[in-house]
Amino acid sequence: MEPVKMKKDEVDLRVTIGSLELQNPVMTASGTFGYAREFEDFVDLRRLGAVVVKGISLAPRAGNPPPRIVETACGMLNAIGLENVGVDRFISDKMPYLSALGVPVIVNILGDSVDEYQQIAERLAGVQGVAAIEVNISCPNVKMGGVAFGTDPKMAAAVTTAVKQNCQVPVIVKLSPNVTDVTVVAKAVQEAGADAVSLINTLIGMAINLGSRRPRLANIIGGLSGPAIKPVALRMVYQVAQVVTIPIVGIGGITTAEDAMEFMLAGASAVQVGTANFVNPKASEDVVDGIAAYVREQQLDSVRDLIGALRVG
Amino acid sequence: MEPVKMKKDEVDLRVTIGSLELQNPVMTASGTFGYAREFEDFVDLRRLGAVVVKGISLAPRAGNPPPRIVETACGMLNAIGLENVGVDRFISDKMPYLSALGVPVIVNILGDSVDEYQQIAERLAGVQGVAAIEVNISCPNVKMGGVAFGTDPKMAAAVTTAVKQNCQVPVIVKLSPNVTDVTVVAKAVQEAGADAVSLINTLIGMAINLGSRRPRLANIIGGLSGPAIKPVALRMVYQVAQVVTIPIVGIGGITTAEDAMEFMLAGASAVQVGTANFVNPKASEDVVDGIAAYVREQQLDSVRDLIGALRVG
Amino acid sequence: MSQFQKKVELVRSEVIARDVVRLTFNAPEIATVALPGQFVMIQIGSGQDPLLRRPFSIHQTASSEGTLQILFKVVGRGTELLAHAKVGEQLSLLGPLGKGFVLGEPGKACLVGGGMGIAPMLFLASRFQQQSKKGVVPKVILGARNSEELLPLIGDFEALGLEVLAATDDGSLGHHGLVTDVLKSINLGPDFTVYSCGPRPMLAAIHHLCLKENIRCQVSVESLMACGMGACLGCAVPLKAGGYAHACSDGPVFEAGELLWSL
Amino acid sequence: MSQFQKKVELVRSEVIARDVVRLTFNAPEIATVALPGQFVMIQIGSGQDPLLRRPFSIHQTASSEGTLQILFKVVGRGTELLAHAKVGEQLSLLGPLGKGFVLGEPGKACLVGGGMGIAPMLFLASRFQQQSKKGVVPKVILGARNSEELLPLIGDFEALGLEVLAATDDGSLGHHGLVTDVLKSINLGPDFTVYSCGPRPMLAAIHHLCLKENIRCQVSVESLMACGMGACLGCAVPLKAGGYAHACSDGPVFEAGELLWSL
Ligand SMILES: Cc1cc2nc3c(=O)[nH]c(=O)nc-3n(C[C@H](O)[C@H](O)[C@H](O)COP(=O)(O)OP(=O)(O)OC[C@H]3O[C@@H](n4cnc5c(N)ncnc54)[C@H](O)[C@@H]3O)c2cc1C
Ligand SMILES: Cc1cc2nc3c(=O)[nH]c(=O)nc-3n(C[C@H](O)[C@H](O)[C@H](O)COP(=O)(O)OP(=O)(O)OC[C@H]3O[C@@H](n4cnc5c(N)ncnc54)[C@H](O)[C@@H]3O)c2cc1C
Ligand SMILES: Cc1cc2nc3c(=O)[nH]c(=O)nc-3n(C[C@H](O)[C@H](O)[C@H](O)COP(=O)(O)O)c2cc1C
Ligand SMILES: Cc1cc2nc3c(=O)[nH]c(=O)nc-3n(C[C@H](O)[C@H](O)[C@H](O)COP(=O)(O)O)c2cc1C
Ligand code: FES
Ligand code: FES
Repeated sequence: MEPVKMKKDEVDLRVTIGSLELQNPVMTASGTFGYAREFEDFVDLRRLGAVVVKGISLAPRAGNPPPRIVETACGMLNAIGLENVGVDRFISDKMPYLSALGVPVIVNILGDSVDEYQQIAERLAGVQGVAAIEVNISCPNVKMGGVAFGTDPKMAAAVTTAVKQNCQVPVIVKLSPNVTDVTVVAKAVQEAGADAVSLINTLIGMAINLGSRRPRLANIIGGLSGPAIKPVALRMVYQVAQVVTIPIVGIGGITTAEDAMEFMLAGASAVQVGTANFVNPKASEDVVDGIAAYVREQQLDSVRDLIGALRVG
Repeated sequence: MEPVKMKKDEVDLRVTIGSLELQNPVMTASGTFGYAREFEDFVDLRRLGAVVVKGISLAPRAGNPPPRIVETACGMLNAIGLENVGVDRFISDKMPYLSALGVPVIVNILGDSVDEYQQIAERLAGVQGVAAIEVNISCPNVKMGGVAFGTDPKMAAAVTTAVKQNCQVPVIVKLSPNVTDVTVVAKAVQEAGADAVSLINTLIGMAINLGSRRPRLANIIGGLSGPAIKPVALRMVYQVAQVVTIPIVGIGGITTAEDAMEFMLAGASAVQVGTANFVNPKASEDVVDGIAAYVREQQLDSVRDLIGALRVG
Repeated sequence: MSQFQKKVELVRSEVIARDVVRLTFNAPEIATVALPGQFVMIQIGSGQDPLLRRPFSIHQTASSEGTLQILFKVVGRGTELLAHAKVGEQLSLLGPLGKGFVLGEPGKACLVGGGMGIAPMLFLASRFQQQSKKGVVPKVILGARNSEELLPLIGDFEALGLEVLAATDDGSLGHHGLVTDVLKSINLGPDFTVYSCGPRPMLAAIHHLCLKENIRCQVSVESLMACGMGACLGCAVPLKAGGYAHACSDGPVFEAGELLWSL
Repeated sequence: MSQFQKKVELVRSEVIARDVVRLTFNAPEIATVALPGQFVMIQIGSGQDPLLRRPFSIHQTASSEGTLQILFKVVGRGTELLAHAKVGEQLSLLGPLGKGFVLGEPGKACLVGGGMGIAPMLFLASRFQQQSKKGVVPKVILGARNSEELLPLIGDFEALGLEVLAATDDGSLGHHGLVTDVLKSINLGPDFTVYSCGPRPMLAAIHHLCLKENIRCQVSVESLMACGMGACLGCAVPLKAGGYAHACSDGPVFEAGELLWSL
């Protein structure tokens, strides 16, 4: 990005994700910020780098039976079951509010087959206000025996190609941490044309109620998020940064501006605030403020100076 | 195991791991309990199910430069670098004390090649007091490009076979959680002759110091342990329990008797207390007491009633 | 702006009965706009463990003083820590959250609270009482395990000029048995509305009773919650018509007939 | 049995200077057996975050009263929480841990403490003072950022009848500069031993000075610690001869010459 002149006293927080320019690197993580409107009393939404909405599927989904969430040590498990209104109602009911906000809206999409991903991308093509698509490949591929797309580099690449072909806006592929080597999947989706990768999605976990001898989630297993997973997320961002050239969006346990900037040092161009929104609904804006304060204090030319600036050795 | 008559008021906590009978299911996790002697002021060592000692290699290892540890949210990262005295000094300096304790001593072993694992197993064969061997396959295979043995089912099986051939005592293979599908490795080592599996070893993680812009560990990455990882561990134990017939030793964030019994419900026949020993050096004994109290209160015939007793559906 | 996240001061902490605590916060923004049946989410401790806020019904507000009360039972780590919060401490409150009760005519209302389900009933009762003309007040039925738990709370309703019909599990106060027995015995007319909060089995029983007698029934339900504001979709409540509502944003108060009771 | 894990009562909390706090615990078991240079590990908070105990040098003991003191600076979350611990609270202490100073002749001892490295020096000084015959006491050099931090501590040494040579970064008390300047200026004989604790650069400078003047030097070093008892191997300290020692069990006090100073 060619930085244009900044106003005096203003700090340069701009970053780019493919062709998408963001006023700052702070997004909200899919599934943790609803459709943004829920947070309008707490956050000046126009101050965010981007809003990533709850994962959208082709048809509406009811989601899993309760209990859907449980707290764990410094984290939580969720098995929402991808409840969402479906792409059509998303476009008609949710996008008008979102596109009026004036911040980039990134639509997180999910499907059970390559075909489904492709169809959602087609429906979203040209929709006013959709700035990018984030492809959630942690869902099970029902056609291929239920193995998650995100754990097989070939399937991940196939989904990427399908979405990319039907999409004018940048495509961010969201990687699963539940793999032996995240760099293999990252490289595969880069080769398949992804404009960026975001990571990490949740770690698969489980909780048990000793008293009832039952799993605490109706779905038995769920996704672990929150501060507990931050070390794993930071490691994966760092590893991926060593092997890809496309931008990385760092996610996992980010609660403060310090957390966010650690992810940038590890190689992320932008970050997403997830579970922290539940504890402090203003978390995303607080992270923007904190990064701005740091960039000012440290007299950095730009927040971009932090990207990949980790000193090793 | 055919339970023999118990003394009145005594609860039956006995479990078996292969041919090894334990007075209760509570072990200490390798690397978190030194060589047991360090804890003699705090724990009545004879009350433990078994003691698992720090990982032993063929030659002594100095370990990594500091900083080697860092605290994270409800967890810690360590990059000790497998510092240990080597198998010969372990046998001469540490085993006499350990074998005099009268509790089963399980020796955790590690190597850079199949050959090294085999040689350690040979040296330990017939050593007085060695009740079982736990094979740590999370180490990088230097001969095969540094990929950890534990992430490749074939290499994991090869190590298992090599150790098993040189070993009279039960062989427990300790699985890495840093894999796409832990059940594949579990099945592979079962087929290769493992008498039991233990899981999980640490998740790979990283921490960064924003101020210095450096990794907080000299080794850059390290192993995440503690309560933070318990949901992942519980899930993996549950998954492995669905596919193997050999006993499972559950590890990961166990701090209380409740934690331990949740792992048993998920399918573990025994458990290991790790990081919790650092916070409460009496943790392992407290877990024994807590399990005994529960078995008594709930009037269970035996603690074995808990193994795999999770109610799903 | 109708919802707030505020650091507020704990101004009073009362142990009402064993393991039952009432906290009073100086929280004027929230107290002023709160409605009966709404709730707040409170952040516990300073660290990240416990991580999530805990939801509590608004028990009472005094808009003039800007105070807000919650009433809760110690059931786990979060409530344990909260019970030990010191007067003068600052806690982060989020609220008011959710949709409250839809208030009908005071004279045609019957409030039924069981256990900690009594908490929102006091706020509801006082609003009804404020709206009531010519001393026509709602009926109130409260149930608890024993008189020790119930007695201190009954006083608060009586202070509003409301008569309380009590039921206790051990018979130590009022009817020896369930609040549903009492509800059955008082024979409400079909133009009545029952407002209820309590354990799920109690709510189910009340729902079925009301269904049979063709009485409208609003229930406040509980669910595990992460965000409290409709964002996480964690607090799913199965609907009779299929699919789920969300306790935090569609509720916690629902028309009983809309929910699926046989899980 | 020489090490204990005990829930002990905090009996006094003093703010010594800005962000510097002294806590007094009623911990007779640990206090009775503790030696100068040893430390305790304290569990912070009730949850699992922060997870690990924090290590603190034993600042002073009063075996007769069974009390034990620590002196610390607020540098992060753990020390922040500890600074706000309330008198009467029970905290879990683990100790005494590690190997302390090897005490030589009081008249041939020079104690050098910088910053929070002063903490163990008071305990060491009082032991020397107890052993000293005919009023022959060790020399004491203390350094800090300013007089505000140093003055309250100097009083404690003077109360033992010891004279303190002070150095401050800002010159507000004693020598304007480093403790090493003072050490250089007093010309110890070769049969002296320097006992030192403070920031690593200070210890390195003292080591080099002692090396040059052929004076024995014991240093107490810091390291990140998980267990404090030799079990985790986390607290590695590089040795001159290669390999690592463990600060918690081989130290925290080492002969300066055994350590690798140029990292
Ligand atoms: C809208 C709403 C209003 C509520 N109002 C009140 C109130 O006025 N007074 C009161 O005493 N309690 C109320 N609760 C329940 C209260 O939130 C829980 O008791 C509390 O969160 C438990 O926290 P803990 O950390 O002590 O328990 P934990 O240690 O987290 O859990 C202990 C037990 O409590 C259950 N529990 C935990 N969280 C919840 C939850 N959110 N809802 C229901 N059960 C839970 C757990 O399943 C477990 O069995 C309300 C819940 C909701 C959803
Ligand atoms: C044997 C020993 C004795 C000590 N005695 C004292 C004492 O008497 N008085 C005193 O004020 N401090 C002492 N320390 C240092 C003290 O333990 C740390 O300041 C404290 O653990 C910081 O905790 P925190 O949660 O506030 O900081 P954190 O938030 O954990 O970290 C803040 C900063 O402190 C550093 N730090 C954290 N832990 C340690 C540690 N174990 N050792 C050194 N630096 C650390 C971190 O790297 C970071 O820069 C001692 C340390 C050791 C190893
Ligand atoms: C309740 C909840 C719902 C989520 N839903 C989605 C989703 O629909 N699509 C998706 O890609 N990720 C989803 N996630 C994952 C988050 O976007 C994020 O990757 C993860 O929570 C890690 O970040 P955190 O630790 O900051 O929460 C969800 C997470 C939570 C907690
Ligand atoms: C400091 C430290 C050292 C460890 N060393 C070893 C080791 O030598 N061999 C091994 O198999 N596991 C080692 N582990 C892993 C533990 O045995 C255990 O698998 C892991 O910590 C998870 O359990 P926990 O969460 O209860 O600590 C080590 C863990 C820690 C924290
Ligand atoms: S608690 Fe998050 S949607 Fe209801
Ligand atoms: S702190 Fe664990 S060995 Fe020193």
